[in-house]
Amino acid sequence: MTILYAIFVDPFVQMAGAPDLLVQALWDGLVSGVLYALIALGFVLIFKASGVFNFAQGIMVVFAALTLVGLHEKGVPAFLALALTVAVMFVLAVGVERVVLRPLVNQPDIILFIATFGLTYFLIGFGELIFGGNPKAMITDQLFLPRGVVDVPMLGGMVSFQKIDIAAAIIASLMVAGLAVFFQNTRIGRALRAVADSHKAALSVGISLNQIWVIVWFAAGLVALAAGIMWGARSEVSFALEIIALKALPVLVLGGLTSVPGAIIGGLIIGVGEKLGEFYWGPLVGGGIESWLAYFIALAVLLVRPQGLFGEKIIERI
Amino acid sequence: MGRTGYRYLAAAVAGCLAAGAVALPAAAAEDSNFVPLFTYRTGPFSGSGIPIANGMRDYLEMLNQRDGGIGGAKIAIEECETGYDTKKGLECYEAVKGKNPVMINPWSTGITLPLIPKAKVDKIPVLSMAYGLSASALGDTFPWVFNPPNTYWDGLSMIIRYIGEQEGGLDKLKGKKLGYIYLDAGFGKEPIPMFEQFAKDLGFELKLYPVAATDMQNQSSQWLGVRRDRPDYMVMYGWGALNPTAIKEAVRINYPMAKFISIWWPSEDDAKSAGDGAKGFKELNWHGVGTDFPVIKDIQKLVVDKGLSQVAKDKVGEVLYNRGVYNSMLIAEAIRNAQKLTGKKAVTGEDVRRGLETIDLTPARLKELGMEGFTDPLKLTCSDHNGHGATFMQEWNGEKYVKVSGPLKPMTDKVEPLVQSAAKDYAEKNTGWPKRTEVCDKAS
Amino acid sequence: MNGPGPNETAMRKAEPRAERADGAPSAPPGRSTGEVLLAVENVSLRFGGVKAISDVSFDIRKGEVRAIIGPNGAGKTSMLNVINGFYHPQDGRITFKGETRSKMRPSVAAAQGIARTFQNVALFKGMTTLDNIMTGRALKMRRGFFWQLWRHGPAMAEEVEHRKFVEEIIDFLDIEAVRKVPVGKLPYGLQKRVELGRALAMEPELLLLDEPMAGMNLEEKEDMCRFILDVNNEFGTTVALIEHDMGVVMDLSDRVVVLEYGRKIADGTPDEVKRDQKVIDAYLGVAH
Amino acid sequence: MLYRETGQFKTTYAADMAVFPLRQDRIGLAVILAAALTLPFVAGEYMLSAVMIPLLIFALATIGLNLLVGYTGLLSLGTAGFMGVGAYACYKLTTFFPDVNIVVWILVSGFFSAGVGALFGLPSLRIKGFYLAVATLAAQFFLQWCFTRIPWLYNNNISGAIEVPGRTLFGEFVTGPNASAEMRYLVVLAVVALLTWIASNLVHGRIGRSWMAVRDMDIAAELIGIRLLPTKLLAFAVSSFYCGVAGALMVFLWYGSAEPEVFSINQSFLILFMVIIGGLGSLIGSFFGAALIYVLPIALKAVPPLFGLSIAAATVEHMTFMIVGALIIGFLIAEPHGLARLWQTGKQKLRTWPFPY
Repeated sequence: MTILYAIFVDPFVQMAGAPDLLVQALWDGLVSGVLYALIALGFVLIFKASGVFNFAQGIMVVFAALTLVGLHEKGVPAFLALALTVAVMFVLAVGVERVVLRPLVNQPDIILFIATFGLTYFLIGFGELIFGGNPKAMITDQLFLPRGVVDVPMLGGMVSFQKIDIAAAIIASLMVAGLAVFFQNTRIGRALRAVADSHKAALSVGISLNQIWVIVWFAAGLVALAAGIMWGARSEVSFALEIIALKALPVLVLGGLTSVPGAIIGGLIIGVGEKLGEFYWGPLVGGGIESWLAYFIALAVLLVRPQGLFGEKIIERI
Repeated sequence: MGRTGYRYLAAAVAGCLAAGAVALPAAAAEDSNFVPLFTYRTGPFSGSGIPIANGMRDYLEMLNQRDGGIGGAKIAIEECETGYDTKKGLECYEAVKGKNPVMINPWSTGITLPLIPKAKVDKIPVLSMAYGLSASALGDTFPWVFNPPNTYWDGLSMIIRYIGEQEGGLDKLKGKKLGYIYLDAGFGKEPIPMFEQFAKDLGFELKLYPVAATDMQNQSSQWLGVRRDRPDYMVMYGWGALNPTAIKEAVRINYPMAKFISIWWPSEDDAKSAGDGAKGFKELNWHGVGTDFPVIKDIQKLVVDKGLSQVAKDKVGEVLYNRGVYNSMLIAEAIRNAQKLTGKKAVTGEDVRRGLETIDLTPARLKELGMEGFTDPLKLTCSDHNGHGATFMQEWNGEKYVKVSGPLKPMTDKVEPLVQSAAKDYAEKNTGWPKRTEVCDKAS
Repeated sequence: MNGPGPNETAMRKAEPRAERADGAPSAPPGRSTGEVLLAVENVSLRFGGVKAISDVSFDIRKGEVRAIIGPNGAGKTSMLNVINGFYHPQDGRITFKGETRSKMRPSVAAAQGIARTFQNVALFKGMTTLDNIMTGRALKMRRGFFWQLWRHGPAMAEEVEHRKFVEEIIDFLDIEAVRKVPVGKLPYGLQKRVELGRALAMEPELLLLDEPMAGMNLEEKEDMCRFILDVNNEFGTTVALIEHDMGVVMDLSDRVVVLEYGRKIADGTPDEVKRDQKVIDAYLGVAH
Repeated sequence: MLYRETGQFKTTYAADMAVFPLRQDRIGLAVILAAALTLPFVAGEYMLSAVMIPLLIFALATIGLNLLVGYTGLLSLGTAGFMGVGAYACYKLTTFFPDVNIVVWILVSGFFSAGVGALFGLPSLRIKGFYLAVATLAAQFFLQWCFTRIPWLYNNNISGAIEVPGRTLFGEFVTGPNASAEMRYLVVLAVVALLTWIASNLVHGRIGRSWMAVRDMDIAAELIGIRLLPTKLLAFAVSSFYCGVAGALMVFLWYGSAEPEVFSINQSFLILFMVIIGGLGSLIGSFFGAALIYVLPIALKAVPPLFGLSIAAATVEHMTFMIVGALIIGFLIAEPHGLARLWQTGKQKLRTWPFPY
């Protein structure tokens, strides 16, 4: 009986007992959810426009942040380094399209998925060769990202909001809103959605596939840069950051691989679900459950809706 | 995909026979001792791997430059990149095994464990300095494995002793609450049984916060637990990206830095990246930090300034760099003893094992090595492969680590029984674990 | 015909049939009075608001060629899917060989002896023609998992026995030449034949053909008509046929049911249906 | 000229259905098996225990995953987790019954991971395609969490890792420190050859066809009478059996001791890439894939010392990463269907050699 009590009742008693900790947990959950969503967005962008699951998105986050910090270390002033990094991501997008995507244009998606794995290996080696393997600190001050914390006395306790997290939430939501608008009502946005549905149809109406893919990979590069800055600020810029991208997988699957709002809502659900789960239920089983909890949440949802929350319904017609 | 074609071993075996059948060149001809260095300058843990690798290589290079090697025999240094991955580590071991190395420094618990049983068979001693299997401190059961100067159990006993001193006596710990955040792997879990034993004996409450390897940079929920439980002291056993992230999160929830104590692995970068909130963060250490030691000056003069090192100038003298130097000093000392014991210039793994067992760093010897004040004396014997030396607590003051405590002796009364039982348990579990047959040399 | 494989003689090429005046082979009269094999009673099928089939009843007698016709979107393929157990009708009953079926999965329908070809060919692209047809034998093969591991003993004997039966089907359909060719590489007409072969490999009692001649030229159509009639006469398999080519429908089928917007508007012999005013309106459109 | 099938006619169906219809193929196979058997006496210990044993073990795991991804079209990212189950099961079995021969336990441990694999394969009926990867990812992370969290699994060793005891086969040491590389290699070779042959039998029989039917069009398969869930679960079970045995081989005959970190998500990704680059739905492709992804980096590392260049170990590592990445993309562009298809086209060319077509 006590086990049932410990699982179903005690956590909620704890929540009521220390509401400020609950709010803090929710806030932490939201912030990591936003950051997961930001990385997941990179995956969705490329999947939506080219049907390719870009395994290299994780390493692109690291590569973008590393380029920014590496350039700054070599003496380039912060904002110039930022501009140069954006340019580097554009060159990367063009390079990827030319070398990887163009020769594999109408191959099945699983083959392109493997090509992005080759790209990951290449970027790991190239990134470490140029910028060296040692971790670097993210240049938050030079980018005028806020430092310090806002402590808000609330509900009898104290909830602290890191300024950098607030900034991360704002920037991420701006990016998401921008992308959503971009997809819905700009000409290129519509072209992107056309390409996503079928390459041949898009080609037949004169949409240049290569141009679209460069735009999409560039946009994904920008999202990767933003995610790299935010995650780098929270810990450090190093190749260990690439593991974080794995956290985007359940978000992607929960939200549906092809929907931008899905990536956001999925990110928030996973972020909050993970934090609350680990904080309240973790100690019961010795903690550390954060690593697999996200996947079980996503799995539970999938069993109810096999195509994720926002994915198109899979219709099998014979 | 028709059904023609092959379904068996077929050409893959032949195909890679050609690619892999590459004869590896033998070691240099004239008298030299081959010292392979297992390094991880790439991969997620390179932050800690690079300074250690530089420290180890530079000290040995300095010996080659200054004294023409050790006892007249040059040191053949060869780095093998493991990227802290057990697969690559074992591959490196197989690659260097043929070139009769004097000893192996695996520099990862994952790689050390499989090598422990192999050491006796291949007759190559394993030196896992302050990491690896704590039970291997017992020379009688592990004649071929050495883990000076401390085990993780010694480390914990010294941290508890230090906390006792801060509180004015170990009995004052009754009723207090201690938190333990650690990498959820063998390395992090090893001290837990002893920690729980201390909690029972001294009457304090112990709270555990495991961090999975995939979540090292995502510790907000663990630190929220710290904020909920409000432990009086936080002890950390972290590695790689875990350390900097933990320090940052502690600053975030403005946990009192003076109460945050770690085992000996965090480096200056880990604390620096958390900004000035990290002031007061403490960690154990057993060797000096900074460059004003004769041995470090020699390295700067003979190696770094001559451009023979991959280290950045300002990084010389950092915690992990000096740790690499200390590790290489042990290697050189073991080779020198082996040369003295056997009279030979080029020595084998067997000789160096005896050299390691006769290491006796007296204050006078340390002075000769240019390490006066750099570290405390250390003596290894046939049954004690660890030395259980004293360490001290150093504190991060915003720019560098400063020594803030006198020598802390490990509580050998608590550690020794644990080592004995762990060694007995290991020998039982691995049926047919060989008894010690190696001869014991008296210290020369 | 669901006993052991048919004997050699039955599989000989069918001799030319008594020709009808206009040259198309004709079905022997009087066959539509046999006992009912399949009865569909006031079946309705809805997808959300859309009524795909509403209150349709008809039967298929043993041994006859039953055609189901109607303009596009009339619910013909949905009806086949209901018979196949792929869709589950909201109301109405289906009795097959006398027993009424409860909610059922397609694999159970197949076990009862209902085989199917598809409007747009549903072959296994990753396999050769031979493998595709051998897959049709899946239900008949009994050798357990562990025999399959060993393969050389009884499992191989079973493979050879079923291979013999499949070879007869391959002869029957004249596709010996493309036996080892991956199905994806075959032209459209041949793919349709392989699909028919796969359905026949299941030795079905009721064969559902969904527009078997769509996209075929005249010569291929005649071949397919011959195959359908041979299957019906030689094996006595009951055939349910969806087809748009009125010439084929009128010549091949014993009885025809006409659907429009999911409702049955006519049911009877080809001649009756041809003269039914409602059918003409449905096809030629009515100015009202 | 040397690779012609003229004059080789099949008189019985059994002969026609043989896996190796051409005599040259059979001779080629015999030559390769002979080479594999004489390798221990020719090659040095490094070649055996650092190149050949890992290659065969990875090939076995790749075949296992190929049965699932290549033949049944079910994407799985839980391979390392299932390998872990095999390794820990074998460890527990040999601790409870130490006198039973170790090779028996290595094969028996496959059944445990087959059970776990089938369990995590259950969602495969409702979820399809990339979404199914989540169910297996959940398995991967959950199993890895169990390996660290349940001390019973590693006999409460202080080090938290499996330490492999010495076991013998025909009087010779096969596992543990004093097992010679030759013995270990021969045991691995025997197990891998046996399981490859069984996989080939499975794939050419009725079960292989029903898997491929489910892969190509599961609706049509169901309408033919193939029950989807049992077929998919069987695919998961057999695939996990192979991964379990590969896991047990890896820990007992290659590593010698293993931390849970060994069965991490990176290992799953590595094996998935071996399957796809080797060639989906081809057993020979699994060997090629394992060779390219595992052996190539080692071979590349051995190149600089050959030419006497002394490049820093780290730079060599970086270069290896870049070259392997570029090669993978290059291979995919050359032949999207993987190395197996390259091998078949090669044979095709051999058949019409020296004429162009």
